[in-house]
Amino acid sequence: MTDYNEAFKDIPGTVVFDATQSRLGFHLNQFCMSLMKAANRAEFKADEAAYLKKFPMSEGQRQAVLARDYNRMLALGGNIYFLAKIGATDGHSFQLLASKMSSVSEEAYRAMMIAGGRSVEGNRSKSEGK
Amino acid sequence: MTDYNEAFKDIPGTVVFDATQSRLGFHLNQFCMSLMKAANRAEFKADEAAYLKKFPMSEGQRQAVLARDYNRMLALGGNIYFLAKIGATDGHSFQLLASKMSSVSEEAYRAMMIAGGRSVEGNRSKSEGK
Amino acid sequence: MARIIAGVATSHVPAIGVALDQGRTQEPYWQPLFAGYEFSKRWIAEQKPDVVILVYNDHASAFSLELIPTFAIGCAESFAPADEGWGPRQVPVVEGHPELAWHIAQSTILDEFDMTIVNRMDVDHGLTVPLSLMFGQPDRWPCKIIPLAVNVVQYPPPTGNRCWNLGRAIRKAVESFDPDLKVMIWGTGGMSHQLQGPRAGLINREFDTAFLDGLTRDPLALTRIPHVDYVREAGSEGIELVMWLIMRGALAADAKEIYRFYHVPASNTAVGHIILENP
Amino acid sequence: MARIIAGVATSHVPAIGVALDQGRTQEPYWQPLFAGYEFSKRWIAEQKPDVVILVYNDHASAFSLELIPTFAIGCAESFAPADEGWGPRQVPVVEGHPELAWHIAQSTILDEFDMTIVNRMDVDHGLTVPLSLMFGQPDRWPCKIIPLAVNVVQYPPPTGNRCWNLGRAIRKAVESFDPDLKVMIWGTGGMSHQLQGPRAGLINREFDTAFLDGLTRDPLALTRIPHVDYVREAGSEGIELVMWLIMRGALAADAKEIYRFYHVPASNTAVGHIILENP
Ligand SMILES: [Fe+3]
Ligand SMILES: [Fe+3]
Repeated sequence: MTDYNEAFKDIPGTVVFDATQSRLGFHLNQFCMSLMKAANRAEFKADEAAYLKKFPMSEGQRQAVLARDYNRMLALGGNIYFLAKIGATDGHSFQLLASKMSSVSEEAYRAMMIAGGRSVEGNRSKSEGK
Repeated sequence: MTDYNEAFKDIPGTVVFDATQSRLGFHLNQFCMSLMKAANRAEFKADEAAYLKKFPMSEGQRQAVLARDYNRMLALGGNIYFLAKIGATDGHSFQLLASKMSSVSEEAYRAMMIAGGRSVEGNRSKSEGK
Repeated sequence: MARIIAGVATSHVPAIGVALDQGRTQEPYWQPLFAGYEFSKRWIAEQKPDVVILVYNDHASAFSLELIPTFAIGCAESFAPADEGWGPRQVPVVEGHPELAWHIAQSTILDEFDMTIVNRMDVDHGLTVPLSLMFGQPDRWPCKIIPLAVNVVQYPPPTGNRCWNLGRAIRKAVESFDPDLKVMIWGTGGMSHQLQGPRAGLINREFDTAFLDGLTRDPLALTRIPHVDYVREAGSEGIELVMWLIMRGALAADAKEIYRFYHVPASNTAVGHIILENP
Repeated sequence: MARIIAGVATSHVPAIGVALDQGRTQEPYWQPLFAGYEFSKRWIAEQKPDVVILVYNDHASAFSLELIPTFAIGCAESFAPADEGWGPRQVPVVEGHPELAWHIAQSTILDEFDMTIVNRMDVDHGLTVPLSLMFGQPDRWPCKIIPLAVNVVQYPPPTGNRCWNLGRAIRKAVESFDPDLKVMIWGTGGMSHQLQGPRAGLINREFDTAFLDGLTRDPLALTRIPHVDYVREAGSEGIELVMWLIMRGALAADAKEIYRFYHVPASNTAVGHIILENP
């Protein structure tokens, strides 16, 4: 079972949402769920910092949300399907989020996808990537 | 599978809470769940008929609740653990409910229990009971 | 390595909680019942478990008909006593063991049990009455508790065989958890009782005794009892006994009975209680 | 007797729903994708299924981290489209088939699958996008739908083998349902895609093609793919492919591939689609 969890850690650029991440990100993800209601989205947009205070998450998690630093949010226990609700609230496409997380422009990301997407070659294993 | 469900029907004086009962009693049981909140209990007690109108149950179910006819509520899809919340709201013990359902006085019921409970002899099967 | 040191089974009648909470344990009606747990309270004070995996069923408290999990494991930090219609019991909040609970969830899912993971849940008398019976009335429960809620309200409940196998999978999960913890598993509910309809008040001492005997003598035979036999022989709420098989399945084949108690009635119910120690 | 006439698998990318709902299906970016479903729309209009068992995953819409069922079967009369953060999709309400859904729930639980029964649930793009792809934009969906939500968000998801066996149990359940219904089962999600982190945008045409081939050639081999291989080869969200194995497990061993479509990209995703008919 330790083996089960460890195996994923060899995969580059990927956070697997296991028990550790889920426990770490519980309140961050609950905040994201709250954005499924239009009234909450409006309240969040009106004063993001104040809204975030309503959820017992860490200061680091709050900062990551304010900065829309999705990779940081992932590292701090956010799950992408929950985090996507922040993107939706911002009116951002999933492609824009994906381009941010992979540190390229949205155009470059779109072009990569149209050209067939990111290749798995060199992306299977951390050792292979080096 | 039909056999699975049919087998229970041979047991006298017993309603098994299967899919059929669950579908029939959904809103009746949801009404009962609402009584888990003190504010709702108060509202129900203040005007029972008006409170029951808030739930899309059948008129027969509403009448059975108003009459505290537990056997009728069971027949109409109520589940005893849900119905017990009506008893709790009334401040009635489970033994009082049980005595009502088995049509004896609470004292007689209590005495039966102290004497070892209702015997299974003659109560296993509808055919045996006759 | 964590290990399961013992299994405990006990009925979880709500009226027992009321009697305790209202200080009526010495009344003639209740005194024999609580006397039956005196040994157990001393025993568990000596055993000092770190964690109890507490198998119980929710009685339309946390789960309505909107959502009915067959097996739900509580992975939260804590669980509050539920308001079952007369206000929550004034007992301590239940502290969970998220690390072990998540470990069991993961291990059993990979062993192909289709668990529901729960991170917010109130716990009703099914869970808190056994705690009161075994631990009395402390300010704080003396160990961590992992709630494992089993559906026995909506038909069909899991089969006895499935419960047994879940117990086995739980044992495997516990034994693959690194920290050196003393773990107990409790099965609650039962024994014979019927709370509904004209047959309410049914008690079957013979069935109950055979079931208690079977737990040590031939537990596998118990796993083959069909649901209809529980209802017929042990009353409609006697079906709760399938939960005892999860407890038993988690113990060694040669677990030893060290204590047994049987009493009729507590309110509508035959109270059964057994302690089995792993070798 | 009810019978499963065919299985359909398709990706369920949210952007496809947006393109449809905004009338952008003829744009150069989207046209090839929707063209790939033209055959399927004609085919299903001829097939006229009475019920579709729609295997999908909820994307943090109906289920938060408070409660995570491994397998949840929707037994309600109807299911409303969820608000996923930009308002609910303007598509018809999904009408359920409570009789068959409850029958499947009961049958699979007695076959020792630990189902969660759900009677109130909103359904997100995972369920509604496949409906749009197969049925277009009618005022009312032309058949009843039984949602079967599978956890693939919180690790661990069910194993491929477990999904396959659930499919088999569903087939047995359907075939023991008396009314003479034409039932389809759909598996949705996939194919290769990764929505998160620096590796976002991963696509693996080779893996996807082998998976599509395997569905007819050697589906049992697919059931042995470990989770880590899905994530490594098909991206973190490629794990959704385990749901296709429920679909495949519900079909006959010699089910025949009658249509296949593969297209990259739809937003971040490789869209795969296959139709398998039972003999
Ligand atoms: Fe109980
Ligand atoms: Fe998806």
